Amino acid sequence: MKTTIATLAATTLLTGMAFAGEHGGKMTIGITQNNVGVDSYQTTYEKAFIAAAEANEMVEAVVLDAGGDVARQIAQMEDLIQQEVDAIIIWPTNGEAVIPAVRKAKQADIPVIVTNSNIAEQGAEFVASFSGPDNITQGSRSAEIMCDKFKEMGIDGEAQVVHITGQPGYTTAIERAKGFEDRLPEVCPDVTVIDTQPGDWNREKSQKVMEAFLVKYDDIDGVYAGDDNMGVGALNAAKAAGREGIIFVGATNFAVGYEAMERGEYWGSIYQSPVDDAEAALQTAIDVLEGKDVPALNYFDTPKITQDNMGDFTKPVF
Amino acid sequence: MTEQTPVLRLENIVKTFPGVRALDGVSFTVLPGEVHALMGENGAGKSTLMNVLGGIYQPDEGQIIVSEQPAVMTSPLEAKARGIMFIHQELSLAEELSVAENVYLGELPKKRFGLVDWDTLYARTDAILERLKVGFDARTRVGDLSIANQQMVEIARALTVDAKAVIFDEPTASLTDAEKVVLFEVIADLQRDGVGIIYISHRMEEIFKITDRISVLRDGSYRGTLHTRDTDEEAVTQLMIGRKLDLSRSESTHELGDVALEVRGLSCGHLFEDVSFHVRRGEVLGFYGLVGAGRTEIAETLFGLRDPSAGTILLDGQEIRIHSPVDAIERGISLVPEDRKGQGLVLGMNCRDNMTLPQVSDLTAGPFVSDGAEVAIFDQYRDKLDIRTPGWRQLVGNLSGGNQQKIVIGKWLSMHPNVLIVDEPTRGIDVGSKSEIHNLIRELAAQGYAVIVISSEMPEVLRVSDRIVAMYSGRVMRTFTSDDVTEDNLIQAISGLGDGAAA
Amino acid sequence: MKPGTLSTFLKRGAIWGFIALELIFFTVAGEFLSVSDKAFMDVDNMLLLFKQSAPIGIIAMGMTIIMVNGNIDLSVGAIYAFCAVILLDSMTWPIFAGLGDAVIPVSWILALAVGTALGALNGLIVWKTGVDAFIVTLGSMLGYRGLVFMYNGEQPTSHLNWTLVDFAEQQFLGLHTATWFLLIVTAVIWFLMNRTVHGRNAYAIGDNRAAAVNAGIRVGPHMMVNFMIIGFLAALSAVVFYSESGSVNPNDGELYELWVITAVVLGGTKLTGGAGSIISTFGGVLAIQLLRKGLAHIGADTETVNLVIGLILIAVLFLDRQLNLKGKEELKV
Amino acid sequence: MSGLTKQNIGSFLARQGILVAFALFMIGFTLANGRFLDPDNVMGVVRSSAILGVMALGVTFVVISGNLDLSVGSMMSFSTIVVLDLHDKIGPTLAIPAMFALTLCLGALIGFLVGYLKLNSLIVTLGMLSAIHGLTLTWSGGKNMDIADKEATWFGIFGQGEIIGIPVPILIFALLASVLGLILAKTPFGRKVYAVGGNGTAATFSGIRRARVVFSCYLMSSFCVATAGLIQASRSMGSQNTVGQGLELEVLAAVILGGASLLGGSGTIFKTVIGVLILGFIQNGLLLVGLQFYVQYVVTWVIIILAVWLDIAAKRGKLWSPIA
Repeated sequence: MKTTIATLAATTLLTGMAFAGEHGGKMTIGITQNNVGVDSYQTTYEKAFIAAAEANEMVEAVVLDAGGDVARQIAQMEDLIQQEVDAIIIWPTNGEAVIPAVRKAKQADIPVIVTNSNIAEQGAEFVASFSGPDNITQGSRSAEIMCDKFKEMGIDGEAQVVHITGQPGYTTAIERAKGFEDRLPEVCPDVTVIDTQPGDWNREKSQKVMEAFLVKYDDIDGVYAGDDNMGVGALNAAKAAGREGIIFVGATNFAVGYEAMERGEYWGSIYQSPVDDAEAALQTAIDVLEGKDVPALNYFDTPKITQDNMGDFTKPVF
Repeated sequence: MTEQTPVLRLENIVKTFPGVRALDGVSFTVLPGEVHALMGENGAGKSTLMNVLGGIYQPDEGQIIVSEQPAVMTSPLEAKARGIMFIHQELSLAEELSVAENVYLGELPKKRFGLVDWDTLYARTDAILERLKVGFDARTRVGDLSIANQQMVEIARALTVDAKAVIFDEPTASLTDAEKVVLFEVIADLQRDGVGIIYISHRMEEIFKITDRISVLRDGSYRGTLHTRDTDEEAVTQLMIGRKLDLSRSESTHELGDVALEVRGLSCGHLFEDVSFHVRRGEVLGFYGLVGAGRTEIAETLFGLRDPSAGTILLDGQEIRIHSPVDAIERGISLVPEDRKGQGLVLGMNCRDNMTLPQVSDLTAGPFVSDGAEVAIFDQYRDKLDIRTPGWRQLVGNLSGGNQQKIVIGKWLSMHPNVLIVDEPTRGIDVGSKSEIHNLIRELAAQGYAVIVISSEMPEVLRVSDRIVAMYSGRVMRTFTSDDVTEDNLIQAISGLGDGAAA
Repeated sequence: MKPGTLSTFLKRGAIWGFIALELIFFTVAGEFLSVSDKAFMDVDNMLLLFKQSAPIGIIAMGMTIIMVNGNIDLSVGAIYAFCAVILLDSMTWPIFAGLGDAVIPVSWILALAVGTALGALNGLIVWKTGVDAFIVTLGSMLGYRGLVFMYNGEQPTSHLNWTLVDFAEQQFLGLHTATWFLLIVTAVIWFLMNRTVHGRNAYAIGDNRAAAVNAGIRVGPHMMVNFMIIGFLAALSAVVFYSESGSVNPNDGELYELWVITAVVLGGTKLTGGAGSIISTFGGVLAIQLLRKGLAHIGADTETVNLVIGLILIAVLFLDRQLNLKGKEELKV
Repeated sequence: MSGLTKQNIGSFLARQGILVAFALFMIGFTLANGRFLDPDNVMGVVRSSAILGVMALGVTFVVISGNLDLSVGSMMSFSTIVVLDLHDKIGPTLAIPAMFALTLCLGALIGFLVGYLKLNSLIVTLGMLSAIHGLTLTWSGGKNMDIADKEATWFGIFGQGEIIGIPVPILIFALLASVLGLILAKTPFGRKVYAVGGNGTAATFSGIRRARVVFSCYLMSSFCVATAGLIQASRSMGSQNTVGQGLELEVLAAVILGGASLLGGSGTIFKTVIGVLILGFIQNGLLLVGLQFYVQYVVTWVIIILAVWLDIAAKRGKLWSPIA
């Protein structure tokens, strides 16, 4: 990737000749990502972002990774401000802690675009736009998928569900959990969530959690996992214990989830492409810089995917 | 003298540890201006007594009386505050700190807000160093000093306060003769100032040179006090071990064999240069010299722990190169190192495992260590060397110094070496075990081993060696035979005087 | 002594040489690899360097004392997070409701007190039980982290107070508030270690504990004070950082102990205790932040950063050992 | 010496104290949730502890030899990712030995740095923790690794298979524990490990090649890590790059709970296994009684301190430290 950027810099030098004198002709856009390498969604996002920026000769990208550390992310915001980039895209490690840093960018007249998971409300006034999935809606949709399936099976009067959440403290995890838990009683009032434990976005952790659930509860009808990675972990546990007939619903459809759906073991998920996510973020930034009118909340659509309609979607690349 | 008020009186001190009565009613008195030797075999209770005096242990019964005031020693600081100073045997210095900070360790002079008063600190320390006639100043980093000089720093601590009593615990272990003279002057100075001195040492010649009275402990109980003038070594020894000792040199009556090991022009940097000697089977070759003369380094080089920069080593006439202890052991060279606890033994391991460590790879039945073979070896050498231990499962750390040393010697004897090197065989070992080990070394030679003994104690080298190599500053000054050696010419040789300077 | 002087100089100066090397490398490499027009050695960038070094740097000063003392503290990251939670949460406590912005110093003091208390608990356990500090703090690293989670579940704790943020973003004489705290802490701890009896005793205890005990230094309370100091500094670091950011995730500060120890070791503090310098630790902290900043500047990606930082740590350790070799005749053990 | 028996009894009691506390926990959990001692659950706990356990076996060697290994978590991620990636490229028969070879190379590198170059193990393995993570990310490009066709491979046997009703991970753990336990307790090599950890200088002076022993310990550790990675990969047939993150400290906690001294020279494989099981049952028990995962952190904290404290107290014959 270093070479990619090196080539990028080199082509920039060449193309820079053509633009010489034309101040502001090229846009420098900095991005600070949450934690690349922690899962393939983020990695694919980073690659897609670099590819999209490279494809657009008007754009130079500075790509940074906060490694999940708020302090490092704030430092990267400061660095980007100091380097006088034209716009900053941030994937927040903490939806509130980065607000002052975002305000600093705003004060330096650098528009900030939040990507993937939004920052808290107090920060809204400093942000040019948010681009990403609506995690609360995703949570609600997962609840609907599960409820619909229970109704189809005729067990919506007594079904019991366990819930495996993402890494504690992450906005995405919190929002999805909230969306799910608020929506489920609305659509299926008689379904109960009997237990909730975090799976840390980690398949192995999720598998352990599910193993304990299986011992503790004889009757589990459904599992909601904050993403497919954890969902598949839970599925593995159920398979190992020989428990059948459990409805698994996840979010962020990973390739493993898609395959499990193909095999008929996993019921449904939310289709969310990191490529769409990355491209939407870059496009929003470009639109902002070009002075276009951009909505404050720029959600890209993340549809429901189940065994019934999966034919409409291509298999995720991550 | 009896009219004087004692500076320190111990009355009927009893200290028990779970199951052990370490001190059983010990009483003795130190008068101002006297040097009072405290003697006893290792394990007789000297260290426990000193720890009680120093406030590290609380006695179960009895009293400590300082200048006729009953004192309860709650901490080392308390002891210090009452004018009782300790000079410890094992160096207790912080190497990264300056001499001054070490001398005043634990009570650096303070200004306001806990700040160190450096001016006062350095001035006071320099004044003390002046008295000790040492060649370094208060600002020197202790780690940069020689061992002997570090010992002098330790001694300087005693002079920081107006001490009523100073306890010297084996202070001369690493001092040169010249430094010993300074130390004895310091002690004499303190004596003149009316300070009472407790002097702990195993070295009889020092005891008889500088002390006034000798108190003896055995098995935790007090055995009596003798006036140095009116007694002799034999009487003291008898009091200490409860029997007579054979201190005579056992003459070799056996025939010497071939040359087992020969060294020609061996050098290792500046540690030692151009060293040549040989040792025959059945012979004990002694190495005598001051600490730092390069004796231990020669042993380490022969054992493959250092790479020589020049010279050749011949074993049974064959030139060999030794790159590691493994090489040395394969060729039948064994080393009983000087630092028993640091280099000789794994203290947390049991007696048997320590003894069989170098050959454990060969004592196998299938892939596993053969229990039977190991125990057989242990039993054989326990009997041969008269090692006193409850059983092979006993951790070596729980044994007395003498028995520990025998484990190390047994470890190497069981390897059936061609050449056995013994470095400081009796350091820190009490009189009784000392003579046992001396006799053992003579017996080994008689059985045909080639033995090299390195020692800093002249009586020891004189007693066990057939020939003595005298070293000074990394060079061999002269090689004596048992016929031409005298105390005088030996001292001259190791001080760089003597006629061997050209060697 | 003479042959040692050069190596001593090299050793003492090594970290600064390393920093110079980093600066040169990133400046030159930045010319070719960075998309930014700004030079790496820009004044503002260097000022940011100090500011960004503060969270790790403040704790590293405490860790230097602890390590000079011959101990280690793995729980600093958890203490840091816990104090941040206290700081931000206490601002909304009903009992302080009437205080207005005057709640700020109260919350600060509260957070610092809690940090000191957590450090004291570590110290007390080390002192009274005699269990090795590595194990004690390995345990409390888990335990304190558990307390953080128990406090507010898995939710972040937030309270954005703009007065506080404005204060934290202040620049006095061109330096950020965080930088000032870092510099003051460095100065105070340097003074403590080099000029006070407590500091000199810290070296003595780490160097030769038995000697210190014999000399009557009360080793137990001394170590406990040091654990209180590092607890206080971990809290101070949290106060400085979270005053500006206003929200803490329960897993914040994870791995900080490793970064802090890395900085202290880069600065040449001996792991066995007895030797170490505050100024060199400061250099170690700067070196790490510079490395992170520089690698980002030239566009290195996550995997390269991990790889480079890991290898540099080992390389520094290796160099340090080579400088300390006494030559061929050294004893081979 | 008559105090010896008394001390031995004290030490015995203190050691059993850990087991007593463990037993109390088990009883408490069982009362709180009757399923706790359910054979399925017990089997489940042991199975999920197997990965941690296998790693702890190797680390026990390293710790007894007087060193630390903080890189095992990161290295386990590496093994898992590598074997999964190679599985689809060269097939499981070749992928497994290739992964073992690569992991052993990493172990050999650490062993070389710590053993032969005599660098401090804490810092070396800390550095390797970060460096190996970078290596893993480079290998995978940061992506999750998954076996494409999970039905068509026999690779799942190591993590999911059962032989005579016992899950294969448990069998691997038991087999490895027995073999390594014998090596440590009964072979000359094991004896040398204790000697090197107990007093490295004395070991050298006894003709033991200290560097080689340390090197071998790290090699063993990396072998165990590779085995753990294999079980992990086989169990979930796919993995993230961070699968082993943080495991190094759990492993260390288990080894310490088992009573190995960080100073080296003491500890046994059997005790480490006990330590692993204690951690596993606590984790599982808390989950079963419905306590949040973080309560487990606090409980582990208390247990570690108590366990080590009691052990030390028994050795010195006094509850409180004599430090002034």
